[in-house]
Amino acid sequence: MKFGVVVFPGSNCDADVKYVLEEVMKQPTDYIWHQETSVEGYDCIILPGGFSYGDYLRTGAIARFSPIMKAVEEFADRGGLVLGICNGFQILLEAGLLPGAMKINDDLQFHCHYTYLRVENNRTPFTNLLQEKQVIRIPIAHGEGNFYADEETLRELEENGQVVFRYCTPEGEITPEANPNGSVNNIAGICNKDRNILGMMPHPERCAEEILGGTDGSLIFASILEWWERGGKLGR
Amino acid sequence: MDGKVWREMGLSDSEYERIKEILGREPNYVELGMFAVMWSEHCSYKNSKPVLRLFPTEGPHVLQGPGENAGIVDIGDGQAVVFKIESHNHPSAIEPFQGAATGVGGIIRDVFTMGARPVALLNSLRFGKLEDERVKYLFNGVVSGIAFYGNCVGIPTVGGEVYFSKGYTGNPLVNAMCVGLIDHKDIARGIASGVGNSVMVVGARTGRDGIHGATFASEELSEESEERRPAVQVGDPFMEKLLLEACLELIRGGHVVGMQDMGAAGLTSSSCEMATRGNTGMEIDVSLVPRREEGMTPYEVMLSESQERMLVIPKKGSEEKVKEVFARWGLEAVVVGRVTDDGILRIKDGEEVVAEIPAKALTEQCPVYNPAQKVPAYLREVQEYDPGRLPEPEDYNRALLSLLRSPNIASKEWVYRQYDHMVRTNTVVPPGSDAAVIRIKGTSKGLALTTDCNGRYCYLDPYLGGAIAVAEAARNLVCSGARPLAVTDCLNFGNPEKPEIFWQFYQAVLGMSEACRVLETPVVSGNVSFYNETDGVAVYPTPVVGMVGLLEDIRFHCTQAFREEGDIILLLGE
Amino acid sequence: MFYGKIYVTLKKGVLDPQGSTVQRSLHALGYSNVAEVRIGKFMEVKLDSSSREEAARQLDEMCRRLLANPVIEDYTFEVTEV
Amino acid sequence: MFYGKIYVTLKKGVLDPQGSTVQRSLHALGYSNVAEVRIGKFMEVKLDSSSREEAARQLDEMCRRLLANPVIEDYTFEVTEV
Ligand SMILES: Nc1ncnc2c1ncn2[C@@H]1O[C@H](COP(=O)(O)OP(=O)(O)O)[C@@H](O)[C@H]1O
Repeated sequence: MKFGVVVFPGSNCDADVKYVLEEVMKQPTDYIWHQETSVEGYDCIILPGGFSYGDYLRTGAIARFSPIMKAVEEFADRGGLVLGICNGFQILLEAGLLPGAMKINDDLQFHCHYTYLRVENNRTPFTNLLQEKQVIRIPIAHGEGNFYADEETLRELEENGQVVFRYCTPEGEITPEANPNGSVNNIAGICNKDRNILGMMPHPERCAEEILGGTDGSLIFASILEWWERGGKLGR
Repeated sequence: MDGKVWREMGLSDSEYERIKEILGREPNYVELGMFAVMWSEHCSYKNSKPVLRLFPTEGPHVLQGPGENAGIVDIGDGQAVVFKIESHNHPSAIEPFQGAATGVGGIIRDVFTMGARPVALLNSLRFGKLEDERVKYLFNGVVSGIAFYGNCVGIPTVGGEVYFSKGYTGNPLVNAMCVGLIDHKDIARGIASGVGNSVMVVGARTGRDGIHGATFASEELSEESEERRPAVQVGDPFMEKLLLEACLELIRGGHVVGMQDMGAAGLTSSSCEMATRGNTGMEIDVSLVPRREEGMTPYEVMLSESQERMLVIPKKGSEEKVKEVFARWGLEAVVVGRVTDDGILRIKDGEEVVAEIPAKALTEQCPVYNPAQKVPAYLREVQEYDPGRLPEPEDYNRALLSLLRSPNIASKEWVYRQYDHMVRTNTVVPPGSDAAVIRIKGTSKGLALTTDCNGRYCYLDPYLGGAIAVAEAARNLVCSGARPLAVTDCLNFGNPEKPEIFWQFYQAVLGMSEACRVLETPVVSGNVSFYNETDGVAVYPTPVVGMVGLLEDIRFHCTQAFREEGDIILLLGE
Repeated sequence: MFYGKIYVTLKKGVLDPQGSTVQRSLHALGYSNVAEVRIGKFMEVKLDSSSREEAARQLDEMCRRLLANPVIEDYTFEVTEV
Repeated sequence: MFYGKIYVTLKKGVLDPQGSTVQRSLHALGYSNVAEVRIGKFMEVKLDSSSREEAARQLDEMCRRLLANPVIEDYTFEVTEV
């Protein structure tokens, strides 16, 4: 399976994702410069974390106008897999590929630490190796991960099973204390209706190796490979 | 010229005489400004140089000792580690967020100008007591400024220390350290060689920021300093990230002869220091320097401390390549002059020569002082104090709880949670243990990193306190499984013109040197920050030690925490 | 040359973490009479347009496309000639 | 009840990384006629004061103490009764 990691000016988790895909998952992976106009030949596109354009103005607001984003959009329209991690998630929101918006964290602080996530939907290409309600441990690192959507959008997200991850306690309870940033309904990750686009604030690439203190992140990448090996059919 | 002018710029009458002697004439205003910044303590180390020579700086694995943008130590297999620590105390006292942020920005540039990829940041912070509202504001601002800059550039902040003590109330200390990795073949230096080579300014445009920031760092803070506010700059970490990637690409592509950060004293310091190292001269036309503001004078362009800029000497014929690489990262690169053979730094504004100074006059001919020393009167009193006479606590549980409640002992998670300490996915031991440990991808090796100093010990006995700081750093590394390699230091003291302060300084360096010698950890880079005083009262002498150690096999790293129930606990040492 | 002043505010009903934090700090500073604080952006744009109408049209477009996020933000602007 | 509108802007000559980055991206979007962008804050404060003068006095004080950073920022404000 061939992966493409988009590099925007200011991306800084690009090398981290590439390392995991190549060295841990053993998959061919390329960087795609933001000024490219095609994603031809890739099976999954990753928008990595970081601070595209310094996150000045709003996170992801400027990056979404990069030439590559049009190709990513078309690729997603055709059912191609797109994973946005942290800043990548923010870019997907700004581009309108996923609904909602990000606000500054409720306590106005940057948060870098492990969080527990409850898997809300395992019938996606990104989570098929996980159990529903399984609790996984993946770190966050962001200052603006406070997910917001208006009531109607939120209802749709919930009804369509588009909420993929929620911040929870180690026991899997959804509580305000387990919510690091103020996101509505403790939302940590969502997908589109067709489930081929996932945006998540936590960083799975940071916990895909034992030496880094956790391997739950590799379950996301392994799910993508599993889905691909099974013929890439959406498990709806 | 009126004596007021040079005195206002921070030069003494005898220094002015010496300048006249060197030039064989009166300096003009631009030249005087250039001398003033270069001969400030911050740039010239005129009060500290002879003392710093006490440090052991050599060792079998030292590839670059003090004197460059950062020190370099071999770690085998053709790789090396590059590191340095630097203070941003004065700017942070006035504008904590931007002051700390630009401090981080500066130290990152020092490391990547050597050609190294920055892989970790650390810091060492001192504030007054947290009950004070202003202290809270400073603490909060400094921590978020460090987070803002480091997180955005994408270099993990993996460790550091914070202490709160009354002595730092008006004058917080903000020291930032950066560690980078490099292959020997990629080592670049801040040198201007090759007569006729172009001189290029790259990165951000030049504005009126921080003019005379370097002299400002060499004065005590007073009410008036608040008025001098524009000396504080705003950092642009996004620009820095682009600059970092572009510079590393240039160096790896072999397009560069020399490169230097335009830090304190901006274009002036970078040009004369590069020429000095290359035994060359340089001609620069300030009218070609890209600017952010209209109507800037040659004086302002030469002294601006606008951040995120570099001076680059490209290989002959590589100018277009430099521009191309920079353009791809959305950055400007402009030829502003050339390297000459006459040892003169010649500044032109179009056709007009506005300054003409031997480069070495600015760097090597600065007067060196041997300030007087005197044992401080307080010492007798504090050393006579016998802690053994303290009454025994009535309730040990209560005593323990009140200790744990002290911000100096309590968990620092509130701080490091705001730093991205995981980006680059190398952080094996995150903040919260004795030292941070990062792996070196593609090898079995790891680096252990720490910053340490106990200012109170140094106040009580600067010699022992200095030695203890080095020893503590070494212990922290060893406990993490690493062999200590080398040291970078940031010497934070009061006004060196006061004999008592200079005595503290001398003693601390003596103690650190002794410890470095015994532990075979030479000093490869460092920084001196004097004048850390408010209203005449100095901070505790605080010689911060940054130490780097090597783990040959990262699998055998160790952490501080107890692991399993039933494990045996041993106490080592006396 | 025209000068646009743009005000970007959070939509009504969208909670404002910055605003509420500032309000709490104002209370702590003794301004207990502060009933609400909302924090938005104030942008100044200088642009060279053929007419005031053209400048206004462009500013509006910039706001819709980039300067404001319609999901959570509203914007207004004023144009003056300089 | 009074309503204060506060505009906080960067002092002249202070680098505005946000503004220049937004300007560059407006250029990339085709608005090449944009000559300058500066980004500041727009704050709305509702407060219960005895008079308009009192409200203005308090707002001014809040700006100096908390809302603006005098080292790098300037502020202006307007008060209306509501
Ligand atoms: N300013 C800081 N930045 C990053 N990490 C910090 C900072 N201050 C403290 N830490 C981390 O918190 C942990 C405990 O620090 P400290 O209480 O100073 O411990 P110790 O006295 O054992 O050095 C260390 O791992 C240290 O790296």
